[in-house]
Amino acid sequence: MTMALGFYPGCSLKGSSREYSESVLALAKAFGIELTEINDWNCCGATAAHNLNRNLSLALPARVLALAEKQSLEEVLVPCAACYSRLAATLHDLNRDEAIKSGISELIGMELKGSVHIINIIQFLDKYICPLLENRIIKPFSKKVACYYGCLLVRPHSVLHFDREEEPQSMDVLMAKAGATPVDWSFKTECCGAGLSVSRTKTVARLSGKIVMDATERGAEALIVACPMCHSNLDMRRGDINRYNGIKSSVPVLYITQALGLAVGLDPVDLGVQRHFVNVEI
Amino acid sequence: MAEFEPKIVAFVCNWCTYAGADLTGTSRIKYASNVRIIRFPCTGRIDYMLLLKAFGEGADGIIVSGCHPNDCHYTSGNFHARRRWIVFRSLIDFLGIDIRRITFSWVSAAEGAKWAGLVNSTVSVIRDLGPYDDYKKIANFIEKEVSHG
Amino acid sequence: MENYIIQNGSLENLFDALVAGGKTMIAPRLKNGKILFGKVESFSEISQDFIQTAQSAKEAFFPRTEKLFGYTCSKNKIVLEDVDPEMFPEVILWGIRPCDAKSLVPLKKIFNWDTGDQIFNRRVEKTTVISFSCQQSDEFCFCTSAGGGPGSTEGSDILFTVMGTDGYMAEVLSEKGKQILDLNSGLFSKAESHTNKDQFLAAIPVRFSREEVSKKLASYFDSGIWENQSLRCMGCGACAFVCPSCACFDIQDESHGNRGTRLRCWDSCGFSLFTQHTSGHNPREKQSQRWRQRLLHKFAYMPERLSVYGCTGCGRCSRACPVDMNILQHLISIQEVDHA
Amino acid sequence: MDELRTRARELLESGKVQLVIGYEQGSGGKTRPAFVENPEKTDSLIFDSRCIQNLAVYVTKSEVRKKGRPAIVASVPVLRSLIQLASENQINDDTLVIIGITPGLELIEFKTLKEVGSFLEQYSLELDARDKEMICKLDGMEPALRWKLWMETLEPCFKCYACRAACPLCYCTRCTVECNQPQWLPVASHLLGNLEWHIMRAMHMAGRCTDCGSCANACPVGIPLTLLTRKIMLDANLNFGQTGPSLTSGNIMSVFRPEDRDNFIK
Amino acid sequence: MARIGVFICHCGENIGATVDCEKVAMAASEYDGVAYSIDYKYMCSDPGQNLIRQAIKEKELTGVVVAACSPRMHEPTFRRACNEAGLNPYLCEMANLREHCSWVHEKNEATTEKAIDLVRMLVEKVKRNHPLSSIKVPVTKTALVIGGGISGIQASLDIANTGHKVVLIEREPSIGGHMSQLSETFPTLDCSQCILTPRMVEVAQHPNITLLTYAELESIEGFIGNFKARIRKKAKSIDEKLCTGCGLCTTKCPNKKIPGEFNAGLGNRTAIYVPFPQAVPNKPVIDKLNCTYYTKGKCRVCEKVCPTQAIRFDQEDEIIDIPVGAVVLATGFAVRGTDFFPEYGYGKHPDIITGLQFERLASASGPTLGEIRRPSDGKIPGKIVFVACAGSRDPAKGIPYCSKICCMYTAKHAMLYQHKVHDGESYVFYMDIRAAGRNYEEFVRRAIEEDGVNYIRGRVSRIYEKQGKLIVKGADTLLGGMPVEIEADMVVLATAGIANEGSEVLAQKMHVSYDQYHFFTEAHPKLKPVETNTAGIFLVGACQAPRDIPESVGQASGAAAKVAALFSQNELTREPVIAVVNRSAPPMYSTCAGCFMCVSACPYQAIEKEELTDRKGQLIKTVARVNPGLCQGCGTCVAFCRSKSIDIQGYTHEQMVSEVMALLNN
Repeated sequence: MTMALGFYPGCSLKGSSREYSESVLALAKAFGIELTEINDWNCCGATAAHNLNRNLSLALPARVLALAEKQSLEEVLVPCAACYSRLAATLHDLNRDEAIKSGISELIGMELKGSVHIINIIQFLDKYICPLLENRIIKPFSKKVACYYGCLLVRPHSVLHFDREEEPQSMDVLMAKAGATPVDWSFKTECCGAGLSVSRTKTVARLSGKIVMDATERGAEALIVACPMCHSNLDMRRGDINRYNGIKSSVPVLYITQALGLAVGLDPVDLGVQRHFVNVEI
Repeated sequence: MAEFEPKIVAFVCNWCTYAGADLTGTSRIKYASNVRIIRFPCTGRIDYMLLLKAFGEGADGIIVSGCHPNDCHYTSGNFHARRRWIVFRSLIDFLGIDIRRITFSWVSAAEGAKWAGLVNSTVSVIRDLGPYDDYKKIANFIEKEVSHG
Repeated sequence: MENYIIQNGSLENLFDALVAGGKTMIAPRLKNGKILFGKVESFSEISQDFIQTAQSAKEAFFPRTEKLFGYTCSKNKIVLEDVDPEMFPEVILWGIRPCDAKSLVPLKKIFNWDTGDQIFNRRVEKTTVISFSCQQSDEFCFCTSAGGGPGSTEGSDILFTVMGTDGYMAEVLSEKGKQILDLNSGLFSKAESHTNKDQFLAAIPVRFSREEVSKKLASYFDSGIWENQSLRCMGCGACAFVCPSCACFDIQDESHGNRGTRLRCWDSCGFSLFTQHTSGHNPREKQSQRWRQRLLHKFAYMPERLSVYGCTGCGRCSRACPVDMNILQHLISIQEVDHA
Repeated sequence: MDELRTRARELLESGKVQLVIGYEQGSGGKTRPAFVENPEKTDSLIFDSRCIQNLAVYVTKSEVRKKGRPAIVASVPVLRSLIQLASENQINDDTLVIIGITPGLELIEFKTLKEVGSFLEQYSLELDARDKEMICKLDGMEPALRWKLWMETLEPCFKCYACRAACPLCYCTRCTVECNQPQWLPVASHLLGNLEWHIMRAMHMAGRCTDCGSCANACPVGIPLTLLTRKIMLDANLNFGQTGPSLTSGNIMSVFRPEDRDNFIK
Repeated sequence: MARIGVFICHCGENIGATVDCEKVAMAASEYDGVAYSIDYKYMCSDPGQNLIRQAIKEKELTGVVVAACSPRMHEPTFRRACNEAGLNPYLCEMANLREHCSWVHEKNEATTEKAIDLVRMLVEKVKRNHPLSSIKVPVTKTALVIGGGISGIQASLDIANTGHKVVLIEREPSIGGHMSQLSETFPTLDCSQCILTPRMVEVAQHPNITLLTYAELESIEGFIGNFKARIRKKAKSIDEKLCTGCGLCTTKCPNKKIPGEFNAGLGNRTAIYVPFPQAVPNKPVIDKLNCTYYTKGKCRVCEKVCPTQAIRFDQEDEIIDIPVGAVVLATGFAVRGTDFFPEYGYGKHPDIITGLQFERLASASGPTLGEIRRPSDGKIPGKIVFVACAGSRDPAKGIPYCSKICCMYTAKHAMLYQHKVHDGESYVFYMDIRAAGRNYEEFVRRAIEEDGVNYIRGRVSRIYEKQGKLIVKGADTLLGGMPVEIEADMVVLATAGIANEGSEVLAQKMHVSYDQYHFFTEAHPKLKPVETNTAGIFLVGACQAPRDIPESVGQASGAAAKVAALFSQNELTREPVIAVVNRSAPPMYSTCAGCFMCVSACPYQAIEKEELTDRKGQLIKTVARVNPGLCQGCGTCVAFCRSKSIDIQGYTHEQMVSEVMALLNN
């Protein structure tokens, strides 16, 4: 039976992190979940908009939500942690203050009720995939993994109400179900340098380096992430990390959807595993 | 015509709300001066006839406040009062008396700010409602010549 | 005192003329399912086919709550403010029964017993009584035994008697009645002298003789009849307040701060509070004593001291009583059975 | 109702009771309360649908009590009043003998008040649809409109207190109306006096009224008094689950439950 | 005709600044019944009170209205003044012109108008006051002390030494409270056992003190001087008379792996145990939750080895009812656990411990016999970090208040660590050092200057574990906010002092008010620190707020003095604000209709039935009667009674109606 679920890919999943979107769609198809993309969706403004102008930072996500309402989608999956954080923050601010809500709906020229329920990738996996995962596992992902949550997935807690903001467990639990052995390490939510990837690569190399080195020290054979930003810094910048820290780390970085995809026996190419900079030999 | 200054009577219990109002005083929080406080040992002691008496004598608004449930100095005074108000309020509303003019609240001895807020909000509500002319009309009905309706 | 005829249709015109004359019209109308006297604006509001109103018309001259005077007191002086009788409205009491009109006689006697009650007298002066004689009666009516009758003229200014299709016979009985006649002479036409009124009136048998009952009651003060009769009486004030000739009242001050008003409010000898002493003693503690007082006052004390009976036989008290304390049955049993 | 008359004669002759309180033929086609002390005179006792005055009002009257132990003819409303009087310590099992009359006009004699209580369980105190609908109509109206309507309705009241006299639960030695220090209620029957009287009477009936209708029947000017008492009965049922008089559960105004819920105390 | 004196107080500037006192006095002189009206700068001062006394005598006043501060403040003062001048004290009332008028409104016409209204209200009330005399109530000269910490011990000893009986109940198997868990105490570093144990023994041996340990308060009724306390003495499964305290059973008990409460979870104990060597009473207790016999029905080793057969497995909880005259609440406080901090790993790391646990490590009778060793691997930490204000002064964590004692015990811990581990390095992250007691500041300076403790002013943002080391990330705000990272072997969090678990349940049983942190609230923060709003119930020690030993002991002696004052009189006088059912002349005898619905309205079961009989003993009627001893004067029955037959002295129907009338008709 197919279930209709809204899908908001966001710019990264159509651009630099194509493999994340491929793995999400492959996994959904394998589990019979129909993702209906919001048509004519626009950029969520990510971390740039709210440095520039508050109304802009609310209007962009608000338009996405209004479009979803028009398409009568009750629930929308937002895989990218940054998009999810922007949409959730907008919903939270608009529903709290009628004046702002009417102002923004005027700005975007669309009526916004604020009734759409958005879920991030972990919530999506818990709700739709997990119940069926048990008997679908063909090749358990029996590796020691370090789950890296990054900053936006669990913060700010007062708005997202998702997992614990200091020592989150949700990805560890999921990976354990997929057969992996999650490593207990201390850099789960340490900053990877995010947007400085282009302007101050050295800083990213230092911060991401710490994350990679701590994970390898603890014997992790793979890093699991759920956000395109985290993935690009830990994977794409691996060369800079190795040069800066004088190490040769080859620990692969996988999206959680790819890890689960492999566990249920999907073809690595369909999951876009081959697109990573640090190649993955599973 | 000067702005309408409502006359409001507050029936409060000595242990919590009266002490809360004292705390508002000691913390020097300013609030509207339309409310006059009458001290009762407990909300259980507040007789509903006194509310009618207050309207009869020309009050425009009434505040009734006491200890939060479980905090009553006499254990159950406020529970009895709550039950009484549930019945009384519904009856006088049924008769058409304007229940928006009676504010019920719990204010504890530590909630000085809440008391100031309660008074200010009640005064503004009553100021919008204006003087309670309906009740004043039947109260001084006897003033003018009596002839049956 | 001449008789006139007024056509059916023009009765309404008379009513409208009087309203136009700025008079306050008090007439029987339906309220809460009962026929009560009240201010009416249009002729259509007036109820027509009823035997008797639930409540008497004495309210026009003896209101249930009346201001005697207002007062304002300060530290060392008190200012009194009298009621200005001119303020009383000009009232037309329209459509009352002869037994109600007759009640003016005992009321005037009581209120002018020694010093005349000015307020009451002014109200009576300002009231014009236009009554209608009775075509039908029920088992409670005993006006004929109380010195009156369905067509008695006592107390009325104009008495109309319905003559079926050819209009109303109007008997003009007082100066006030004459004034109304002159103002609206167009509506009236002279009546032949021989028209006999009784044919249009209800037949009400005489049930007992007042004089005999009054004589008997003189010795019944300690009789046991009162207890048997009054065992079911619950001590409410309904009979006294609906009665047209009950005139007891209680003085009550209503003060608000330093100013207030002194009021006169209806009271009833049926209440125990009526004779409650501050000491706690109550001369009429039991209901039987109070019931005895009601009958003796109307049928023994008043005839003896004011040479007028305190009951006009309208039967309202029996109709209104929740437990059917039928005064007629009690009076008859007093007359026929020896209870000394 | 020969069965009633013979039972009454037996009770009087056996000396178990000194007085039988029942109904007899009254004037104007109505029935009225009857007090039979002489065994021979029980033939005047009748019972039919016209007997609606609540005889329980006489059980607390000193003049009646002085006559000795009464037997009382009690239809369902009267039985409910007796239970309420018993729960308020005014009567107990040996104050009186209860001759119950079921809606089907059969005679049941109750030994104890507990029996009466269990007998009444099958007749739950339910307001009929017409009353509920009237109360809803009033509830739906604008408060200002309701006020005007009630002022007109209460205006005719001249405080004869027939409603108080007719109600079996108004047995206080001195009614608060007669208290003048402080003067709780104006004696005068102007609009304020009437309003405060009827509010106080209704509040005093809260959780006690057994809806026998005697007060409304006794009112000479026809004020719809039962609207007030029935409104409180609806509230008492809604908020406190009160379903009718009971010997054990106490008055809803003198007991409480911590989980009573209100929606207006902020 | 009433002759009332009205005295308007300026209260210096407090009232005079916004209320025109002369105008109020002038207005008051106009009222009916006011014989004398004056305003004065300080009514509560001696000359002010003399003014009242003279006026009463000269003007033969029949009532006094003092318009000043809140009656909750000076009503007793002015009533005493009136009493001395021969006027019944209950004919004196106060109008609250300060807290309810001058302090909270601007200086304008309306404020003075309000003052005039309030005075008129009280004048009308006083006209209807009746002279009342206080109720004499017998006093049970036994005190109940709840909680056997240092405060409870000190209070019990002080009361017992005044010659009165004391019942001390303690929830744990032994008295001593948190102080017995401490190693040394600041600022003198004398060992806590040495100064506490003698006091504990003194309590056990004092003839006037009955000690009930492993016992809790079940319920309490009554009022000052006449409380009835119901104590539940939990079954210890030991016959205390036969047991000699030899301790053989505690050594033989096979169940040894139960985390000990006394060692704050660091050491283990057996199922049958004595909490600590110096426990008083030094008799073991069987922990029913963990004892194999109670859980699985086997074992009974202790019964076999006991030389005096003192084990009683079938022993039941015992309910003891004690009449007491006063109650002293000394239930102490609790220390927040480390699981409370997300930033410090939610309590995951065993080497992050609380201050109390560090005390146990440092204590000679502790799990490590006084050596500072890491709970994880038992090694002696070379580098240790103390984090002050861990949870306190942190509104986001719901604890905005300062826990007062942590700065001092953190300095002590650092000092003890340096003394025991000479080459060790200790760091203290602090916001502000609060060392305000005698020799407190000098003690901290000594820790910094002589013992070389590194004090870093800044908060620790995160602690995480890395290869056996605890990486403490913070900032040093005195060095320009430079980030600081210390690889520590052990971290001690000076966690917040919070109220005991379930303290609000005890408060509700005792009708004592408590604040939002569930600490008990004193009657007046400045003037009545050891009393509560409920007469006869006193408050000492840390159950009111975190506090150090000197203060707790001081308070305990203060409360003991209050109890002694209470027990010094055989009879207690009580406010006559109680309900009375009216009586009147025959034939009515009372307006009470005998419905007795008020009995279920009274929370104190103070209303009983009274049979009124005539001279021949014939019953006339049964009416209600209020027992003056039990009635607390809440007035619920008064507002409930349909026939208005009950009235409450001081708040009678007439008075309250007159107040409403006076307020609204000017």
